Amino acid sequence: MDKKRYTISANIPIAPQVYRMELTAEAAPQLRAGQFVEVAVPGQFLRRPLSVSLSEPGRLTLRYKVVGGGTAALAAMQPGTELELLTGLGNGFDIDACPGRALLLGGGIGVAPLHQLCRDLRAAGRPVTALLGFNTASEIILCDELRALGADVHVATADGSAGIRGFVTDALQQVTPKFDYYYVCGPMPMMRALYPLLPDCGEYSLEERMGCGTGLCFGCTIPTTDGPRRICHDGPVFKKNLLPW
Amino acid sequence: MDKKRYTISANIPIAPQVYRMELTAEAAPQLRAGQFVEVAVPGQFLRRPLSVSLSEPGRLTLRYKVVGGGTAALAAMQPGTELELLTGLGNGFDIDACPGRALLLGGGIGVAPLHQLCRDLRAAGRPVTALLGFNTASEIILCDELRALGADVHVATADGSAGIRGFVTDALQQVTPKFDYYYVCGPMPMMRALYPLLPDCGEYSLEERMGCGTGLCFGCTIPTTDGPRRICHDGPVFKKNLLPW
Amino acid sequence: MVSDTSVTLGGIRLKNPVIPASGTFGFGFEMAACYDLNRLGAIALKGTTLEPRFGNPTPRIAECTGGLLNAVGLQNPGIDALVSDIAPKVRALCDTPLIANISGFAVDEYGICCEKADACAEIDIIEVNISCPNVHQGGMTFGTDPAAAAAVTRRARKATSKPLFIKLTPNVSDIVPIAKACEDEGADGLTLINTLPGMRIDIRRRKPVLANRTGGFSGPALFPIAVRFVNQAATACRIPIIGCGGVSTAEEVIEMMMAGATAVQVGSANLRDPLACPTIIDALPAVMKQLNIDKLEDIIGII
Amino acid sequence: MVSDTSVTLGGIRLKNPVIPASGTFGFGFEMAACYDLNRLGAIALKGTTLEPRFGNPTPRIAECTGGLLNAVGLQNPGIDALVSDIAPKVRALCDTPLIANISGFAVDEYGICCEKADACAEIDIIEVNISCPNVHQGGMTFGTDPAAAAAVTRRARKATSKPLFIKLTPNVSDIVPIAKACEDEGADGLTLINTLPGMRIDIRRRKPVLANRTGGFSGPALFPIAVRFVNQAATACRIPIIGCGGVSTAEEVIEMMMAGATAVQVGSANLRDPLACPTIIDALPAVMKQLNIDKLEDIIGII
Repeated sequence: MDKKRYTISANIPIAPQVYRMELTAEAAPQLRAGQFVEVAVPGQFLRRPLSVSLSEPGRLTLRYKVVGGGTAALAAMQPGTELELLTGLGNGFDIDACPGRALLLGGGIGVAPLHQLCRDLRAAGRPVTALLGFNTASEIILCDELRALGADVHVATADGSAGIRGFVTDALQQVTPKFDYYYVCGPMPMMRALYPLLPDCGEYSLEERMGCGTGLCFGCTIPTTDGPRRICHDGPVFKKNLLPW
Repeated sequence: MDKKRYTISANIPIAPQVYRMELTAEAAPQLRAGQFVEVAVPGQFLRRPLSVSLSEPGRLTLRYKVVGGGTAALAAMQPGTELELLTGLGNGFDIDACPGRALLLGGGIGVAPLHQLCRDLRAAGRPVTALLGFNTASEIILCDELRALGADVHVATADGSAGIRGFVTDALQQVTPKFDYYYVCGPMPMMRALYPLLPDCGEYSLEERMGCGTGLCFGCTIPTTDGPRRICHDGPVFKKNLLPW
Repeated sequence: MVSDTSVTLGGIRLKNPVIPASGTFGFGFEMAACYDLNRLGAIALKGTTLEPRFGNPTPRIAECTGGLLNAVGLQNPGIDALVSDIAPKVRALCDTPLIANISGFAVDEYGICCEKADACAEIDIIEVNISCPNVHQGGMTFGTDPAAAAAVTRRARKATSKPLFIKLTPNVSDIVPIAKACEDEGADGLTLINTLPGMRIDIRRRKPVLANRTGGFSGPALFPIAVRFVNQAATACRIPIIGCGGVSTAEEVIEMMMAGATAVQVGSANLRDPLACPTIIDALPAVMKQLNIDKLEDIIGII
Repeated sequence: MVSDTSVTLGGIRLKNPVIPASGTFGFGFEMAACYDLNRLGAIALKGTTLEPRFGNPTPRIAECTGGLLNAVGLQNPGIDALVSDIAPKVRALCDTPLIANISGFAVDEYGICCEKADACAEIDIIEVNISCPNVHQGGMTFGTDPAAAAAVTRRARKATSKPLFIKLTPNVSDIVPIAKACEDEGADGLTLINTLPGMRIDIRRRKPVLANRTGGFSGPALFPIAVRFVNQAATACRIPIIGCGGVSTAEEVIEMMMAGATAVQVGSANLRDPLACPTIIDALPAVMKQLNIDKLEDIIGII
């Protein structure tokens, strides 16, 4: 855990209610794909947990959706504004767990952390296939970025306005990608639907209302096959065999 | 009562812990000498009541002392910052009550409203003598402004580092100014000390912890010879005969 | 279609559920100079006692995170001045339903005040306050004991046929027996919550900020506590609830109503922003549309 | 001269009065990776029960103005795991006095847990929590009735010769008889306050935010209420008080002590800023100088 002040260098709408925020800080720590940060928002008591979309030397990219007062306040912030962040929170994805071909499955704003995950897997020489689900064409994000990283990207939209009509589960059944390990991040219904369709060799990034984000309050505990676990501290990424779904 | 957003055009330290803040707003209402404003300070629930030091077309000057978290936050604000003010609060000084020579007696930050009072009395053709008391030379403010308006200004300092050694009461006894009406604004001990030394033809500007500043909460009520009165709504200026001291 | 913000309280139709809370709006005269009082759902007048009271010495106010402490101590001109002089003057300013807020130090004082308020044509609703934390006898003590709450309600009910609301204190372990006692004695409704006793200390002067040492804590900080109390009382009782405590936005009005409130009092928000009530009222229709609420009454206790 | 921040609690010397509150600091392992736990005055470990508990379903957290609601529901590995496994591990990380926080659903459960904690060499102080609002039996009910509070204290006192503190709930009309009952039964001190029950509603989904419907409200919003309770208990009792409720600055630590607290627990502040405790501790000496306080113990209950 590291506490640090960052400066907003960009805060741009990239889809309806979805923003890309770039933050810079000297000697900003390198963050692992799948970790999250806790952002102090003036006027809000609790910080806001946001997944790391891309961590680069001195720079941090967040992609977030406006879901309430806190994220609405973030969306209104101008470049130059300073924000205090807790960084390096959570375990992040297990890059080393992937022996060969990687499959990424993401839905909605849950695709955000797949950006860095894809970058790091590619840097490790892993072939990457990505199946991304959205409600409609206007909500599609990150496809270009993942393709630019050399990933084979397939999109599904619930209303069929782009790519495969339907959900990520439909994309999975139509594309039938070859993979040795997989990573899932998206809304709970999507993850629950994918769970029975996928083998043991994979992991899921979970989300829940958090208090502290640092493991202190036990506000985000879930039952696992190995007992209670805090999403913020023991997750947010859990191997499939830990999930008693 | 008028609610309006003002922009800080200047916020300058003029004495230890004392600042002059200039605020501008289009069509800012003209405020009476001795009235006060309630400033909304981010992070504080209640607004901060500050006396009007000078009201000019489109511009408002406040002189305030840092006494707590709210005023400390104000002191840290940069030009360009917007503040929401309630203006036109309180009765203000009674300029018309002065038939001839005016005497102003002020102490510490209580001298702030005497700036506009002096200007308005001079504009009405009244000769003005001002007796101002401070703890020490470095805390002296407003002398030059009042002299520039043509007032005969005498200063007293408790430590004798400038002007008459002692309090405003001492200045009053040494200067023995001729006057037909007087106005007092300063800390309660000073006003209590002046009260028995001065005739009925005068008024006192009082201060108390306020809730709303608009007469709603009855948080700043004092007993008067005519029953309970709210300093924020029925004052802050009271004729001597109303004060049961 | 147009959003319907009207609600019915003790048989009286309010054009909207927003009511300035007693003690945060004086008798309405100050705000009448700022906006048309007819825009308000109703007006809860300043708390009144049998005899005139000066209240507590100053300082009466202490700021806190998310609110303030007040120890005004029921400053008021007395019930006779209210019914003979003040109420008619307020009525001359608006047709808005007027709520007389009655406090006392003995059961009979409540009774006599209610009789006088009952005889006052301009008073539409009587709100009996058994929850004032800033007086050193009576006041809140009536609101912390079901039997005492019942006794005050019984006496007040005898005194008036007008809609009778009892304003309760949050300073109890279990609100249900107290709420039920008031209902059983014929109260037409309940108002909750009043303030929570609190204290601040001036660490430089090493003494309490308030001359009264303690005061009643109110403001946005109280909102989740108020929502809980309103929900408990609304679940236990059949009579309507006026929700009060920390409300400062239209969304919070709706949250309070979903918890079980039929109408909502706005208190401390008036002290920070005297235009709080009309601002909330103006915002209601848009928020209702956003939440697919056509008729505000439909969401009362919906959770 | 150097500021003396040390205080004595139940005969144990603390280098400073700042104690992370139970339930906001886990068992200390997470923060041990961030700073040296020896900097803390003491550590109140996560609430523990006789049997392991998963606690409540999620969502367990709801944000509020100036604080949050939590309905964790006493998730814990049970007293045996605490005394045999966890306490030794924490002791290996620091010499800081450790406070075991005990909850139960029957008097005897409290007793058995206290016996086990008493037998655990690493536990220095036992804090008996009769004020948890998030369990559906026992918990808070023991803290709202003087007789029940006395019964739990009596049983706990029998079980241990270690310093025994009883953690009380603010959810009462009068704290004094409850505080005195604990003192009379031999408690070495009191901790107050625990959280106040509250509720938030998701107005879009039209249901409570918390799976448990209600939760305990904590945070800066509670500070003035906590100061009042601490002052009432400190005035009525001779035993030391640990002040808890909304403290997040060194100035608030001092205000709480002036109200009558001998030590101060920092709770929700840890959840917003995990470095809250060391930050407050580092700020104390400068604030003391500003206020002409040489020895922090000199200001306890000074008002």
